[in-house]
Amino acid sequence: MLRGILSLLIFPGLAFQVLCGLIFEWIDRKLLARFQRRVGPPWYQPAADLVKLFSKEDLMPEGVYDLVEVLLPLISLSAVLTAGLYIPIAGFTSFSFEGDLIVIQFLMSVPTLAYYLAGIASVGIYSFLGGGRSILQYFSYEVPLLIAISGPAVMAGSWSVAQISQAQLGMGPFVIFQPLGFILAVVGLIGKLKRDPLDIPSASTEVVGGSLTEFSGAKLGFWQLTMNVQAVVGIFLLVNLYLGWLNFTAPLVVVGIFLLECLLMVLVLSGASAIFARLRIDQLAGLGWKILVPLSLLQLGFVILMGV
Amino acid sequence: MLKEMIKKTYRWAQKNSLWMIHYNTGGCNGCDIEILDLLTPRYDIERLGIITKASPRHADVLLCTGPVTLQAKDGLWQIYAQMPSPKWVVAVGSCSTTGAVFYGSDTVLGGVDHILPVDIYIPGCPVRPEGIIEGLVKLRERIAHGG
Amino acid sequence: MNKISIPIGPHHPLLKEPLSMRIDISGERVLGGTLRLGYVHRGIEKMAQQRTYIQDVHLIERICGICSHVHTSTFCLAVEKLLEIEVPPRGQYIRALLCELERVHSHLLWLGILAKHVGLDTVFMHTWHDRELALDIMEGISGGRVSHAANQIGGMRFDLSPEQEELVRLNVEKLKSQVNGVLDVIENEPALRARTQGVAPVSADMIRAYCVVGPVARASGVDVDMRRDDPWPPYDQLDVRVITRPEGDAFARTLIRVLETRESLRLCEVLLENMPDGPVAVRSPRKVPAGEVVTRSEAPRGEVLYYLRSDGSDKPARVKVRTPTLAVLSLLPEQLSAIHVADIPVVLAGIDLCIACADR
Amino acid sequence: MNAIIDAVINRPDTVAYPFGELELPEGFRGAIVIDPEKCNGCGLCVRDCPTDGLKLEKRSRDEFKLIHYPARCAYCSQCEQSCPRDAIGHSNALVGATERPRELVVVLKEKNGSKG
Repeated sequence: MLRGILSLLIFPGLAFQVLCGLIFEWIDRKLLARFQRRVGPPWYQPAADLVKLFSKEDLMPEGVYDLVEVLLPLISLSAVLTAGLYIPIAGFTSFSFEGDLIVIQFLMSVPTLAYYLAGIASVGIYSFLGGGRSILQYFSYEVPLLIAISGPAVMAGSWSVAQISQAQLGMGPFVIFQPLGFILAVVGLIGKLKRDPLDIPSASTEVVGGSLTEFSGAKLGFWQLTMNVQAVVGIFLLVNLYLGWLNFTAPLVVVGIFLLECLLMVLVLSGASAIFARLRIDQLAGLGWKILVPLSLLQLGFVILMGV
Repeated sequence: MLKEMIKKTYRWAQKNSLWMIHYNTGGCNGCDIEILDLLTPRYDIERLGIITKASPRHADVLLCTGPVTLQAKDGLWQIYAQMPSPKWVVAVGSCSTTGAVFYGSDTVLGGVDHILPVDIYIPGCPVRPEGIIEGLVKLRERIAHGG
Repeated sequence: MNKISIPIGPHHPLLKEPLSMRIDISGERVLGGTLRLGYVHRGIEKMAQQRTYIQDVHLIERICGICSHVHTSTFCLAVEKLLEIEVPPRGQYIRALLCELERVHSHLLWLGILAKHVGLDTVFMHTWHDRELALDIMEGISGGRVSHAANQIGGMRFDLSPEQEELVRLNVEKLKSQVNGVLDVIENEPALRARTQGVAPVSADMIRAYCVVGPVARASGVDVDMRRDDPWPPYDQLDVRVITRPEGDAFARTLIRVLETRESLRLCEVLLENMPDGPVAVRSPRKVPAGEVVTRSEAPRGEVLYYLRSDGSDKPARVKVRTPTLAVLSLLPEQLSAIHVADIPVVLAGIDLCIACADR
Repeated sequence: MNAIIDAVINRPDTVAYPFGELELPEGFRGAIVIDPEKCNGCGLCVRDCPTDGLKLEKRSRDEFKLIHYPARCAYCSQCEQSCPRDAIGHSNALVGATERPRELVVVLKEKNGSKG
């Protein structure tokens, strides 16, 4: 019982994931700054941002559904935190069952839906636009992402993340067999996180702040936290699904490799946001359905053929 | 005791994470491009934790440039009203401090302090980015001391 | 689908200056838009009539912070024509040098803004990083990064010492090599091309109908450039290549600005090479004889026109400024139809708004 | 892409201020200073000032007070140009930010008849 509560609250639950979220955000911002010839923020920056948001006044324009606006960030935060529980961290698994990959996928989609609802429930016109765009974007990246991450599952013969990462001990990292699937999954993750090249729902020059335009204070803080934790969970998930690690017995080496792989993922994400421009929504839909879906199907077919 | 500590933490966070929003109340672009310049490599203001935000509801500090024209007055007030407190206003440039070269015009009200309570004034025409940074550092000190 | 109208401005992250637009959209399509101007109206033309010519130079410098030098140059030129005095050659060359450097700075600024609007923050940072060098050169000449206060009636205020001249020459060379890298990136960036190509094309007839000038007109194949068509010295001694493109879309406007930046850098070198010796200014009387005059010159955004009437006192009787942005703004509602919402930033960036110029 | 790799290899190109020294270029037009020896209170700078930033309170030839308001100044160096005796000019110092602009009043020269 105590152990359960501890693992919910501290590791791999709330505290650990929030901490990781803040650290990853700082690394990401620092890297991006370096790409742009800047110095970048100090290490405590994400924490300061968060604390400041909680210290601020909570303003809400007239006419919004108060309860909905309060609940949405909380629901999405808890959804991603729950998703994080099922993912093994450096081989350490606290909760796992057959089929948790599907549950994680579902839970990871909750913030997007909540984001959409937040836009609809808000009174601002930009929020409304941003919400609509988020759902459009969701349809573009979600299908290739789902198909792509079913690749490792098929290969390992299991729908449990822990089992999949175990299977790689014997077979080697799946990214070797499925480079295409890995790239597609990264694209999907960027879309999920609404990060730079796919930040269509929150593009500041087009729709100001997206759905979150009218949010302020603690609610915005919760949204920010959701995004951070979602990034952590997504990175952990992809590391587990694709990168795996070789069979080392020393736990420290395993943790080291795991961290290294996570940093690599952050590098990939910030590199992508530094290099690529934002797409138009019709270009994204075209890309998603005309290129990414066929590619992911191709990859899945390849995996199935290999298994036969 | 605990309350004091929370207050202190909050002040530390507010000081280190100033999200700014910039509104041109009728200026000549000179200060505006210098503010944009702050984001760029040479003056990289993200070192101080300052980033620009698109929506006034996310912002903590309002940077005003230019004298307040009759038309821009309402917009300025609206933006200020939309910002959640605690919030600060910085008048960048001589124009937004006093009206400077546009004194005596029929369509210019004068400095930003005709409309809003201003915390820091930065004179200069246009202000060098270093000057703006100096003003923002002053603002940070003021916040740290509970301003 | 229902029609929604979204307000853009007076405050919007797209706009560094206040401008109010109401854009009707249906889903992600833009149906049309209306404009409202005047947020930056400071009454400069009226104020200029109440002040002396010497004070007006500084007032007019603050019409616009980006193209401040070309405004004062044109104004001083008008006064000099009325006074019938001639600026010494060295003064003319330094004046033109600052004009060209200003064009480089303005175009780089614009390219950065465009990149920012389409989400290429890295290109924005790198372009603005290189722009700093152009600002450094101008600061080395005049002591001001943005407002130079370098013009006075009758010539220039600042002379270049031989060391300064050498420094400027070195820096222009450095700027050229740096800028070329960034410009190559912008020219060949596939993402930028995908976002700008074919967006809101404007035909040459439309340009002529709306009297649009500057890079926007040249991007649609209209061959106008005041540096060649109505040159003031020393532009009449320079061989200014006017660059035009036939397409008229946002990508053509990008290319025009890229190529013009290169051309301006070349002109800077030519000006530095042929810099004559001698004084930079002549003394001018405070009172200007009665008469009226029109001067034109090519600002980074197009033709700037000054009409000046004097009644013989030390204050002008009428100053009328025609800036390029006002004409381009009238073209904006035409462009804001049948495009995507995501194209609004591209269109807005493409015409290179300078509201401070337009409203005055 | 190449530019990014370049940026990663090279050090960031950021000025040290505010964590380090403030470096201002030569010829920067900063705060207005005056050479009190040369100034005789003729008021030509006040006449040409475009911003109402200078004020001369003159009672007689030997009794005047020249005041500068940095918050109104446009830093255009017109006063420097107008001065026939090269008494007024720009220093190389940044005018500091302040919380109370009304206090930004600099008395450049005060001359009372008795003191000479």
